[in-house]
Amino acid sequence: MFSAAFYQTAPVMALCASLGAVPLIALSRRHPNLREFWTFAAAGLKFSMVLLLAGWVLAGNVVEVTLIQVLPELAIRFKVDAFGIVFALVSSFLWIVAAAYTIGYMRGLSEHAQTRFFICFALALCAAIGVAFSGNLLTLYLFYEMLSLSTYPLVAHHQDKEGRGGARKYLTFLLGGSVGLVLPAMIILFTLGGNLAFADNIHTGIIPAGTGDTLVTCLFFAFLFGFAKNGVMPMHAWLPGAMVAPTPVSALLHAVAVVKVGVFCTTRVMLYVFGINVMEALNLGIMAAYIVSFTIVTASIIAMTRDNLKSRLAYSTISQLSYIILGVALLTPAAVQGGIIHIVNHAFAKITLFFCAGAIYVATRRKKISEMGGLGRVMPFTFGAFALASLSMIGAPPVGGFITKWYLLKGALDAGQAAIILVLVASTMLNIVYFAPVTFQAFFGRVPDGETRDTGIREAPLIMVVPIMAAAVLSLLTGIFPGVMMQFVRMVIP
Amino acid sequence: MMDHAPALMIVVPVFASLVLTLIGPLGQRAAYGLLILSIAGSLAAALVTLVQVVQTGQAVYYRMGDWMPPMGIELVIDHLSAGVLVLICACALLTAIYSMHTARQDNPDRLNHYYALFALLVAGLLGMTATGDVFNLYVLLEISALSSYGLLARGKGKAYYATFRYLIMGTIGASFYLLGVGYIYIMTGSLNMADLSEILRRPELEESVSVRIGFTLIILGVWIKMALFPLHAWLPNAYSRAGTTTACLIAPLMTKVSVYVMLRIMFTVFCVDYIFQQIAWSRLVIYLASAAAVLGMITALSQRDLRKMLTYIIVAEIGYLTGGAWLANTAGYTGAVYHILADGLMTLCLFMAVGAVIYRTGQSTAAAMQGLFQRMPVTAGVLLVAAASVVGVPPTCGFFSKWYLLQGAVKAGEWVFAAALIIAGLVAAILFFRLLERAFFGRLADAVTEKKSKKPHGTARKIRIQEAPLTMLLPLVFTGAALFGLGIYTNEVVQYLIRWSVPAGI
Amino acid sequence: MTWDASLLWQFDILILLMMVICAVTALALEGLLSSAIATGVYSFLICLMWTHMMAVDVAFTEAAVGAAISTVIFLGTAQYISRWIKKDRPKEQGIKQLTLVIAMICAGMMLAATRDLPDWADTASPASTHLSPGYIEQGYFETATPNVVTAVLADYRSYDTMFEVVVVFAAALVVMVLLRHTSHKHRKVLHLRPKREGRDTVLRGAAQSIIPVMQIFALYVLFHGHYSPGGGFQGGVIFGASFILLALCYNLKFSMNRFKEHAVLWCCAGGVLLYAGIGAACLSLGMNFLGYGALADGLGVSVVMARSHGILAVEIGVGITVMAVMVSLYYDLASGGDLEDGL
Amino acid sequence: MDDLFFFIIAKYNYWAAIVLLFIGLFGMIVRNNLMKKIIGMVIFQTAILLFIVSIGAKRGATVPILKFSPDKQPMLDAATYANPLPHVLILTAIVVGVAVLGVALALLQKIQRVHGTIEEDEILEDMRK
Repeated sequence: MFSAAFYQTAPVMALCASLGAVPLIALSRRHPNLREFWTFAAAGLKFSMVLLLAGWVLAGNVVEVTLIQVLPELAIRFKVDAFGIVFALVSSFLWIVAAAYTIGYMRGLSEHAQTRFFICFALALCAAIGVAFSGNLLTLYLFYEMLSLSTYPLVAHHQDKEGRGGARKYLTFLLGGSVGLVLPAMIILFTLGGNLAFADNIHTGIIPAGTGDTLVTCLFFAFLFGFAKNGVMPMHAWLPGAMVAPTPVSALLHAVAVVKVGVFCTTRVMLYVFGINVMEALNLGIMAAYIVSFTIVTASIIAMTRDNLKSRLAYSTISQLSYIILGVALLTPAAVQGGIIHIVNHAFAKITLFFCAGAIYVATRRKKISEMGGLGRVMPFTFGAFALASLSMIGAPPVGGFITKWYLLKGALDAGQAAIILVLVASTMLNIVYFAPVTFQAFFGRVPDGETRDTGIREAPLIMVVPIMAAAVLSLLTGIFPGVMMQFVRMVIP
Repeated sequence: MMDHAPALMIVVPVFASLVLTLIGPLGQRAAYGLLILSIAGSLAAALVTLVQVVQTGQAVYYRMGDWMPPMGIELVIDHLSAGVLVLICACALLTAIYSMHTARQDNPDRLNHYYALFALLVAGLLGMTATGDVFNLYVLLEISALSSYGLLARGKGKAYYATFRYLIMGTIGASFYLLGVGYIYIMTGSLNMADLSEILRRPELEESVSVRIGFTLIILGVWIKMALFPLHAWLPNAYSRAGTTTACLIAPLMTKVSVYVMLRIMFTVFCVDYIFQQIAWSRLVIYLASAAAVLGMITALSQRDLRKMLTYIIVAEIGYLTGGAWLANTAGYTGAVYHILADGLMTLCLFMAVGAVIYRTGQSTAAAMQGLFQRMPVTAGVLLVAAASVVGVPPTCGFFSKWYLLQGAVKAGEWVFAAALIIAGLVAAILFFRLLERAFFGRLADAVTEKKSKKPHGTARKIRIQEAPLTMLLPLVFTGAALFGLGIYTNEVVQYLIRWSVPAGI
Repeated sequence: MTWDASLLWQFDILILLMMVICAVTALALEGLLSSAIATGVYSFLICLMWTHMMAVDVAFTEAAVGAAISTVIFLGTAQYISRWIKKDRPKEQGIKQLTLVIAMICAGMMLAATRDLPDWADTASPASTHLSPGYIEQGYFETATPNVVTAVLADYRSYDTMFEVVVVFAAALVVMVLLRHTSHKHRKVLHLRPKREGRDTVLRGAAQSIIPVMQIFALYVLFHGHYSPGGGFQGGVIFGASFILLALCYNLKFSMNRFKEHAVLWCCAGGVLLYAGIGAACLSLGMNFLGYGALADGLGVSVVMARSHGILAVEIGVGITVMAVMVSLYYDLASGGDLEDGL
Repeated sequence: MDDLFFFIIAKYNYWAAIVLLFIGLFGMIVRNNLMKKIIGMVIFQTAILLFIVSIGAKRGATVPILKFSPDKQPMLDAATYANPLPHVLILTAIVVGVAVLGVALALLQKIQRVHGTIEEDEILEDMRK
């Protein structure tokens, strides 16, 4: 449709769409409607760019652009391949959905500093796309740090003691991991081979032959724990703390931008820096698999004990993220596919769940699950969507989560890891235990004592319900038509 | 005229300072204008020289009085010094523009004499950087030192004692340098750097104890001047009590030029093989540097006064620079030289931003940062950029210097230094985070009351924006942009300047 | 190894021993005035040493600067501070002893290392054979100046010397900026300064007869610097000392009436301006900065003679600045910056 | 015995300079009174100058001012004149020394005015107030 030259500039344009929106949003801070228009315009432009690129990549092309030759040996470099496209599609599409929802939420609660909020939102999305399109580790690192910094004001949005504390913890873990572990690991890697560009396939990696086994193992774990956004225990502690943020932020953080960037970075490094061959040879994959298995089970168990809905969702996120890493760490084709497709499935499902939590808060100001008895009857759409998304989390057909579980189980079988299968089954059980009661209580539970039936509680505003439904429906669609996304995943690993 | 750029660059500020001494009656504007004009002239000359050096790929030589070296004194501007010269001129020019209000505030009387000393300091620093003669370097070192005593002592009451201590330490440093030069002279009979480096390669001198003592004394003297841990005690007091303009001028430049002198002595007069094979203590320097980086940052963290905090950051950065230079590999050297430029700009930016805050709020404790993003958004934004650079967030220049330094440490297998760099970076992150958190949210109480009052959108508390005056803001913003600029053009800086100056043998 | 009787080593060692004694005394004495005097004696002794080492120019300068001016400004300052030092506190004794031990170790190492240095007064040492013969053998033909020190100072290394003048200029400026700065409240000033109304007639008479001679001698030293020890520094210091003497024998106001504050400032800057101006003139006439040869056409003399004249011109500049700076330092330090009354 | 004698003769200047250097340095660092510190500084600097001038001496040489033969030709035997270069350097250094001394004394006067004392410990106490 377009020339190849166009596709060379498309990644940069996708990036600039959200970056360019920043000054516009800042300038129109006195006109809320105009300001929101810029957000939508940027989101739309960005999504269309990514969509075009997706088509181009599907046709078998890989776009590589060098933006700035920043060091003699290294450049800020973009590379759009199938793996990156998967993530870029999800994040850019969900920006549109999230933007609509955020406007409803922010206006519904008359939040302060909305302009700052939208600016940081745009910057965070810019960083997410940057990570998706990164062509080497340096670029990845750059956008990773940009994301950490730009989401800080979002997490600390309320500016109260709790907000600051959570944000402080958030930044401590993220910067501590990236500066303390990823940066040195990256520099050691560069010193070893003089190259940080991602490999062209997932097998070879870029670790130079002859590097000491211990060193490679150390590097591997430095990356695994250094990308603290991926929520692997013990680097997960920021995630529940960051729950103090407004719900759209939680949705964005825990479904789209932040944690997915962490997982994306981890898997990117595993597959394209270390490569399957090295990971197999040194048993790195299986070590990582057991570490994340621990995270999966532990996080699920903690989630059961939480009464605060958002907190429960946060631990669920920690657990679900590790599915993705688990899939990749198992190294069998089916498992890797399962892991990657879970980026998509989890994104849609989790954003739905968070949106629901936010809608409940806006409509009722309730945060605790125990207070939600009977709410489903007055907020059927919200809780319907919640139920659907819960199914996806649990992994029941026909919702997207089922596809993940299917591939993961198949992959674990291929790998012959009985223990991992056990973990998957156990976590599914746990998922049921902590998700099912929410829906059940809402629709069939008793209204808490001391409350009459008619408290005037109604559904959340339309601008919130529509995105919720859209996200829920998408979650369903990914389950019914998994092929759309799977064709990209198959390009990564056949 | 172009051929004379090296001389003009140094002489123009000297002339300016002479004229400035005499034009008191003409008023403050005339003094301000003349200072800016002269330093802009120097900058132009420095840029001309830089372009010439980069284009020809060779050093520019200028023979003072047309005497052949080593009989006469020559200026040698190679890739290393050209970069530093431009840095000095640029920082001085920005500070000069910035000084319009602050200098008047700090100097109710004798502003023209203050500016005369300002110009002399710049001339001294430029001369130190450009010269190819070890004794001439001493004379210019003393010029910059003397004028800096004058500038620093213009601070408030406590500045006198701090300056006195600086004077004592500075004199010890300069005297050690001179004594070292004496030792080298006695063994070689020469003072010209190029000549010296030839003579010092003779085997009998490589073994000589006296030459080693000379080298040790020179390096010790320079360390005192650049405040390397544990010889740093004079710096924080002297710098933090000075007036804003003085601090902006001296803090970024004095120590960096001293580091430059160290590099010159190490790699131009002596050579890598000599230092690392003949000097027994050379392997220990890296530990000193590591200690400087970590302890400097930690001490900075414990400070309440903003300026004092920044001065301890300088102490830490000196650790980075020294470590890079003594790693003895290309990456470390590149990192050190690049960091001279980067840290010069970073320190300037920090001091300017803090100076603007002090100018507006009148207080210099961390409390002055309260709600800065609302009151002075531009200043706060630039401060954020500078902080990101000190911490090492890409794509600011601080990241790339750390990149090279870490790479050098890894290549040399100096894990202690690598760890020190990372720890210092993390401590810096905590330090700036604490500051910026305050700046970002303002008073905790405000946020709480506001939440309770639940004002509708748009009528949230209105805080009057009170930015610093434009003459302060423009240099500040420019410096902040330069931090990005330098970071993005790292490739060019490394390829066209630093690579050429990498000494043979490392 | 031969032994040269002309070196009078016994004499040298005696002087050096006395110097060490003076140094220790100056640091140990409790009275600051006596310390200042001991420092002056120390300077005089070092002049003797240097004369004996044939460094007459240096000895000359040290005698004028180190022994005379330094002592005077020491004494000038001593009026404003307590004249007796306080006994050091015992708690600092530990640090003191530690410093002493470290200093002694370093000193011991450096003393041991002198074995490696060329013998004193060795004619074959690198310093005596590498550059200096060049100056001695070519200096006269290139600059027409028999005093090699002057030739090297004001021509070969004139760039250094220019900045040396700038250093003294800077010192005067710094002292001026520091002391004449009036915004601080003068608290806790010790008014030890005695009133200077009636001065001794003998002193005045002596001054009247000495000062003109001093000034003529200063001019001689300056202008004859090409042929004999001396030059701008020495001449300037002596000339400046004549004004200081005037102030000492009469009072500060009397001296300041003859050499006014403004004139001092103009002379301080003017001398350097003359020096740097000549450098810039050479530059504009087509040679490098301070290349006096460029003046040849303008003066109508040969290049060598032009250098000689150039040397003289810059020496005059040096003389003016040094003279003014010495006076300025005295004015400021002796009067505590208020320029009312001095030592 | 003779060797030792010659060794002393050959080095005593350097020794004196080094001893004076450390006396000055010691005074600068250890003495509590600021005036004493300045005096220590003067001794310290002068010791270095003594050391460097010592380099210029030559056995049997005279002052570095050219002598002329009866036919007005300069006598150019370098060995007969002392080395002029250290003299030039030290001339510069002496002037630098007095410049620093002047500034130090001016600061001292200021310290006396602001703190009322020139004893270091008392100043530190005063600053803590």
